[in-house]
Amino acid sequence: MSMLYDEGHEAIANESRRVLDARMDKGRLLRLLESVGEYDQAFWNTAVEQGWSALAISEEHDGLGLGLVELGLVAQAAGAGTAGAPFLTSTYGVAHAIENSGDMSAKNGWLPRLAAGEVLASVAFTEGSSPLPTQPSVRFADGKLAGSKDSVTGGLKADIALVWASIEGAPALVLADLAAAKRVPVESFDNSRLLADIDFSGVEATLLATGDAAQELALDVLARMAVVTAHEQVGGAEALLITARDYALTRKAFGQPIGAFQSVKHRIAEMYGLVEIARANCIHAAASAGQPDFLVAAADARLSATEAYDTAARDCVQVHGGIGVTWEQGLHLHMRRARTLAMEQGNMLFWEDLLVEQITGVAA
Amino acid sequence: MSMLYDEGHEAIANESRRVLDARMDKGRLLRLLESVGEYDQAFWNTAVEQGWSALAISEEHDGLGLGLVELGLVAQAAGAGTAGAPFLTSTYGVAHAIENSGDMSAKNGWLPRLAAGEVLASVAFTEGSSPLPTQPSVRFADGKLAGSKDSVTGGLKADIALVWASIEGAPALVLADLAAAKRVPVESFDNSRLLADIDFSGVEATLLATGDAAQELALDVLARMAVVTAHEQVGGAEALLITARDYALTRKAFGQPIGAFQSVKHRIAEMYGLVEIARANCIHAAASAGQPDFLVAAADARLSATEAYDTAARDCVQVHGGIGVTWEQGLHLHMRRARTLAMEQGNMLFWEDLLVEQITGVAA
Amino acid sequence: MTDLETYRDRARMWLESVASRFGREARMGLSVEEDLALGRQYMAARHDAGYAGINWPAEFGGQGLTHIEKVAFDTEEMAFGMPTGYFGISLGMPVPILMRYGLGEASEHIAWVKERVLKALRGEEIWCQLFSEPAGGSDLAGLRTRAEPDGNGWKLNGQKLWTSWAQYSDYGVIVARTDPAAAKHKGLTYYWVDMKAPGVEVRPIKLAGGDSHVNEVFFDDVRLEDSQRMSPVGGGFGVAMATLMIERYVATDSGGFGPHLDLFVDLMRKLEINGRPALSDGRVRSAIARNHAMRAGLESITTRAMLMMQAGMEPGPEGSLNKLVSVRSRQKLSEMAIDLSGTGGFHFDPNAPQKQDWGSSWINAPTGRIAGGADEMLLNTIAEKILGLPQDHRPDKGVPFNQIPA
Amino acid sequence: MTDLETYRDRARMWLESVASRFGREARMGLSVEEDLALGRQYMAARHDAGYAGINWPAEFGGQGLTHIEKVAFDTEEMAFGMPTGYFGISLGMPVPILMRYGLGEASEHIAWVKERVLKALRGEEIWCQLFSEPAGGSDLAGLRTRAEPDGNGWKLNGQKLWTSWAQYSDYGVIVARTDPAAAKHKGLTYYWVDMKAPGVEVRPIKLAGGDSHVNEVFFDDVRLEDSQRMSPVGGGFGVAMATLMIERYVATDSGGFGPHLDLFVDLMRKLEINGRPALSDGRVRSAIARNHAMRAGLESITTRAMLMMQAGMEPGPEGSLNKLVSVRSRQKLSEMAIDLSGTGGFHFDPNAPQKQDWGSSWINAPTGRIAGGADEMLLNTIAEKILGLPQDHRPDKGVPFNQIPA
Repeated sequence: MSMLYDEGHEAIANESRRVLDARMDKGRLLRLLESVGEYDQAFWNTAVEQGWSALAISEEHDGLGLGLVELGLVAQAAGAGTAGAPFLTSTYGVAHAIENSGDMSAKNGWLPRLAAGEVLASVAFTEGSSPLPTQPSVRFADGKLAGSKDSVTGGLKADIALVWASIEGAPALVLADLAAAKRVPVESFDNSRLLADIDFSGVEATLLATGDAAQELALDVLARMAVVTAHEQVGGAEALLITARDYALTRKAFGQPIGAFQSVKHRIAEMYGLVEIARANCIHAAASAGQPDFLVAAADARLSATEAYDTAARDCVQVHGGIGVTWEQGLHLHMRRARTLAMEQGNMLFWEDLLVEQITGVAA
Repeated sequence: MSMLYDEGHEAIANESRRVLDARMDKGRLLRLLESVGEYDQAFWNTAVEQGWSALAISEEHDGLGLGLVELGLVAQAAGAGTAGAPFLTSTYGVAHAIENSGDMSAKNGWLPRLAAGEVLASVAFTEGSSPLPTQPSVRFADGKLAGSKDSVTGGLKADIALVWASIEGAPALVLADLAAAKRVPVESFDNSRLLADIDFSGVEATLLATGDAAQELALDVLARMAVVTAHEQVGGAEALLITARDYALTRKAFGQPIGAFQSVKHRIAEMYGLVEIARANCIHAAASAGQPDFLVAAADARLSATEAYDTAARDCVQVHGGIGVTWEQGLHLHMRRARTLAMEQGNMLFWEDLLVEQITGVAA
Repeated sequence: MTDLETYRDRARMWLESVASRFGREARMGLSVEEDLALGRQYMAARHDAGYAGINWPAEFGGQGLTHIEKVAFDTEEMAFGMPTGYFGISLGMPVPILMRYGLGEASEHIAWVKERVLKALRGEEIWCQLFSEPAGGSDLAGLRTRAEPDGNGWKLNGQKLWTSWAQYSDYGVIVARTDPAAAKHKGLTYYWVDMKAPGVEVRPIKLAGGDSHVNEVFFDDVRLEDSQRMSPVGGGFGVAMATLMIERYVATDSGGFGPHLDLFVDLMRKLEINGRPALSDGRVRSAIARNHAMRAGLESITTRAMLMMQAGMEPGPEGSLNKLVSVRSRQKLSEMAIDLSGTGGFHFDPNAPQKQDWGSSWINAPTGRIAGGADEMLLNTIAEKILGLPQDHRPDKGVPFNQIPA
Repeated sequence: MTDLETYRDRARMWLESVASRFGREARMGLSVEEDLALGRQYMAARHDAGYAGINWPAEFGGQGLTHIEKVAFDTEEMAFGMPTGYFGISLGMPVPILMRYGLGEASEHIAWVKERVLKALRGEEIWCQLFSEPAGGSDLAGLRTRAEPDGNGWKLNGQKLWTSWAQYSDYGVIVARTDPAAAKHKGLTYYWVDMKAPGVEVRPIKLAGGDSHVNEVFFDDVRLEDSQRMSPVGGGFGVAMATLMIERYVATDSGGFGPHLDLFVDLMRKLEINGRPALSDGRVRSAIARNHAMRAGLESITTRAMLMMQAGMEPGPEGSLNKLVSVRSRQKLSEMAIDLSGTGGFHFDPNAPQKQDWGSSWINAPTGRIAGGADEMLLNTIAEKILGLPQDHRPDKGVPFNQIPA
């Protein structure tokens, strides 16, 4: 489905950009890279204060009753400042799963607290290289989980996790209380993502869906989170495009601004093309949520936004030359975030295969 | 194996380039594109007169007893002028198969006549998209063949064909006399290749090898032809590189030679890189014939030379702008030949898979 | 159902009703001349049916509707392969420019213009656009064709190149240099010219794919009345730019004017790679997925541009990405389709339509990457006009044209 | 077995004999300072064993052999991960330049130079190369550091940037501007400078990957004797170019100074893609095959260059392709290795060696694409020096330096 942003959307976009411009601090983000177990608390406080945690939760559960389009705009602003780590996307994914499960007590118990930002949630689907393994090794029985998931985003501080598990061989979506989970921090190139290897053995959990229903809901959650991430990637890519453009206008070499050299000029023009194509796919995907072609639209957005952010990270640094690879200048914040977002919600091969299966019916 | 060209090699390279520069005629090649069933007789006469048809055939069979390195140099000169169509490569492939079969009468009967250029030979291995199908549909029994091969290069005028067939389920390499074969011309974008759909039903043939021996010999023949083709591709790519460079130096736009614009300048520099990498792989592969790593070296040459020629064809036309797409200017001769050579001896996916199987032991 | 959807449906119904007479099948095997004759009949039928000049004023024989209906009809029509190619440029740029700059004051002249417009709409007359020149390439303002004062009119001498359909054209619009001593952008004037006038010679140019729709056009002392002048003397570059700007909103094609991605998928369904179905090969899946994502993005850009126009807003500049991105990718996708077809990939029909046939799409792709703005020019435009990056070094800037070294 | 092969074998045997003391394992977990100390020990041992200054004259403590033996030893040594990094630039450019341009006439000065060279060979002293500046970037001749006449010597003021290992250096070679009124290439002079002299301040710069081997260096009224001058006054650019030319024949790496392709294959053996072995996926096979073909080509170029040198011929210019092509591909291959590793791909150790670890290879790849000639500069060099294409527009050419707008 195609749509144009209305004044309400523009307001959300401008306000979130304004607030984050005012509150984000490169120095703080650089420090976070070097400490394992810390995340950008200041961003999350802002997200809660601004109601971003409640944005896509239904009004009956104390949310704002908005959707993927609006959350996407916030994610885009967050992506521009390499903010958002790591709960903006995962909280939405978990809330969406709970809203769409039949479990009233889970809804009433968790949604208001997720909306209020009192509870931090993460999503534990991936095992190894599979974002959604057909036979999850984590097992659920008698209200308890067994097994573990590695490098779970947000896992170090999350209170609850939406876990992709198996119940007597069938897939299951369960909601786990992480209070009793054993977690080992993972040192990564983007430490504020709070990655953790989580051992769920003996952890209590609630069953949200099983079998085909679980499969369908899990795929919907993954695709929706991929669309939020794609908006984040577009925000990051656009920020890099502007940074590269501005640098090319001011930096001089051989007696003229480097932007006058076609190698620089065309590189930046190509970046623009990737950003606009990805942006158009993101808007279309966000507006298509819940419709039959949503998975295809999500895959289009995911593929083009990842290509845009990765290319912009490579090329913006290249345009900057030496200064672009210094720690203080901080372009590597985008380089690192681009890599993180390319991996979270599944790598490109997974999405290429999913897209082709959707449009041809042929599995990989 | 690595090697340097000696004076003898330089002499072959210069002489073949000199003779072809003098005798090739763009107008003739353009006319050939528009007539089905004709080929560049003038080139073949030159090839025979210069002894190129005898180059790689052993001296005991009236050849010059040289090898792939020398033939490669001739192929490179032919490629530069989009000459060589289509028997330079196939005659070598067939002769090599006969030389390496145990069949004395075939050797004595065919090799001297192939060396003398009295007999035209083509290679009929491919079926559909597979350059060397595991179960060839063409069957050999009681000295006769059954079945057909499509789009056989040189098939319209060849006197004999080396055919990849099966004998009681096992692969077989047979030599067929095409006098009695039914041939239907194929209209292609490069008509001087003399493509034909050949119906072998009832055609008499001699068995050269069966089973693993046939498999091994056929793969060796295919790899050797791929290395000759790679030299042809490097010759073509290098000619396009020089043409683009010269045009960029003389053609002016906005008051300066277009070669002063980095988009043009860097495009041509990238072409140079592709050509030199492919050339180095070709020399290494030609010198490695008969050695354990030959298949890997042939695949390296095949992949890099195809990339070089395809890219050079695209980019040289692009550098020329409007004039580059006219019929008379003739750059499309290279565009068409690049496509033909990318397909003959098997497409890139086949060679990527073959290379990876060789170095990892894992089949596709 | 919105009015637009109703309009679109009615259009499709009419197109289906005439498809058997004018559509793809009816055109199979026709010579260019026969196909052009059929095209003229189709244009007349289209005008009678009320689908010609959709967004043109009624007084000129148009329908007085908006650009939205026009794009909607064009999109539907594209699917039928109607013989409209010969009239695309004529009705796309020269005739609209004639309506805008060619009227003048004299009423009999206005009547004459209206007659031209009507005949062009009905395919009875064709107009061409005489801009590019041998020395010019991407540099329009570098043109050398001269118009010198000649009594109360002008005398035209010079040569144009890459003029599409000139061999079938009755009239053309042309930019000529009237002041060689002025800076190159300043010394140009814009005229219309009678292609049948004495001194006009048209020579078709054969292209790499084998067809000859473009031409060289020579002008030898061709007489122009001053009433044929469509710009102030020395003000021709502006009108030329206006002509080219019109191209911007012409219906785009995310397939780069080559085959639809579905045709690639259909082809792959039939093929094998090393004994396995092509569609299950990661390289093929990657090509399909990446092209799908790219094309979907371009289509969303176009759809949103239309929604903005419906809402009375100016669409964003990202519309200018379409040709650059789509044609470039079409070239490589066509190569892949041919290569993976194996023995079948060698088959070639020089007259096959580019939008159905991979061989034809491949051989004509370079023309697509050059005609109507080469890739490099489009990248420059994006960089300079949209992103505000500096122009390339331009030694010719502000220099009198006759002092720029050739 | 040829002499070269014998030499190579003996070298490998020696390297194996000391690997446990100095090699990759021995270095694990060492701080930079500890690693540097170990490196100094290794350099001394290497000199004692007769593998230092292999192609340098014996009178300077070298072995008096040819470039062939040097490259052979370097290639063997590379496999052991010895702590030589700190001395690479020192022995690569500044010290050879000192031998070539720094001798002068005075015998006591010659003795002093020989002492410096010997100490550098044994790792007791380190030299750095002070070329790049904040304003400079790829434009060496745009440097602003000034050397003004000061009695019988010079007074140095200004700032250098990206100076590798300056924080550990005893001496450096430097280019400074002595005539701001001359054209930018003409007003430069070349000196050596004592890095411990008063007025020299070194500030390490932390890079994206977290390490700090490059520095800012500030010069505040630093005194230079005229005997420290290594070029004619105003003739510094030529010596600077000679310094950079030396880099050309430094041992190349078809892996772009990242992990060997075998490590990528080993990783893929362990991974699955959508339930199937990664090695059987067409996309993975394509990446392996294309990188193999590219690297094999670069290696054949290098091997043939060595054969030519053995045969006393000048190798072709294609050697200059190596860094451009290999580092660029390494960047994307590293991204792919990380992404396909799934949950394992997030693990990151900022101190892991670039040639073994994909994360480290990826994060440092951009530095590789910029240091020692950015991609764009290398493409210009190929286009201009090898293919004879025109230089870019250079508004600064021939203009007095102090009249070029900053």
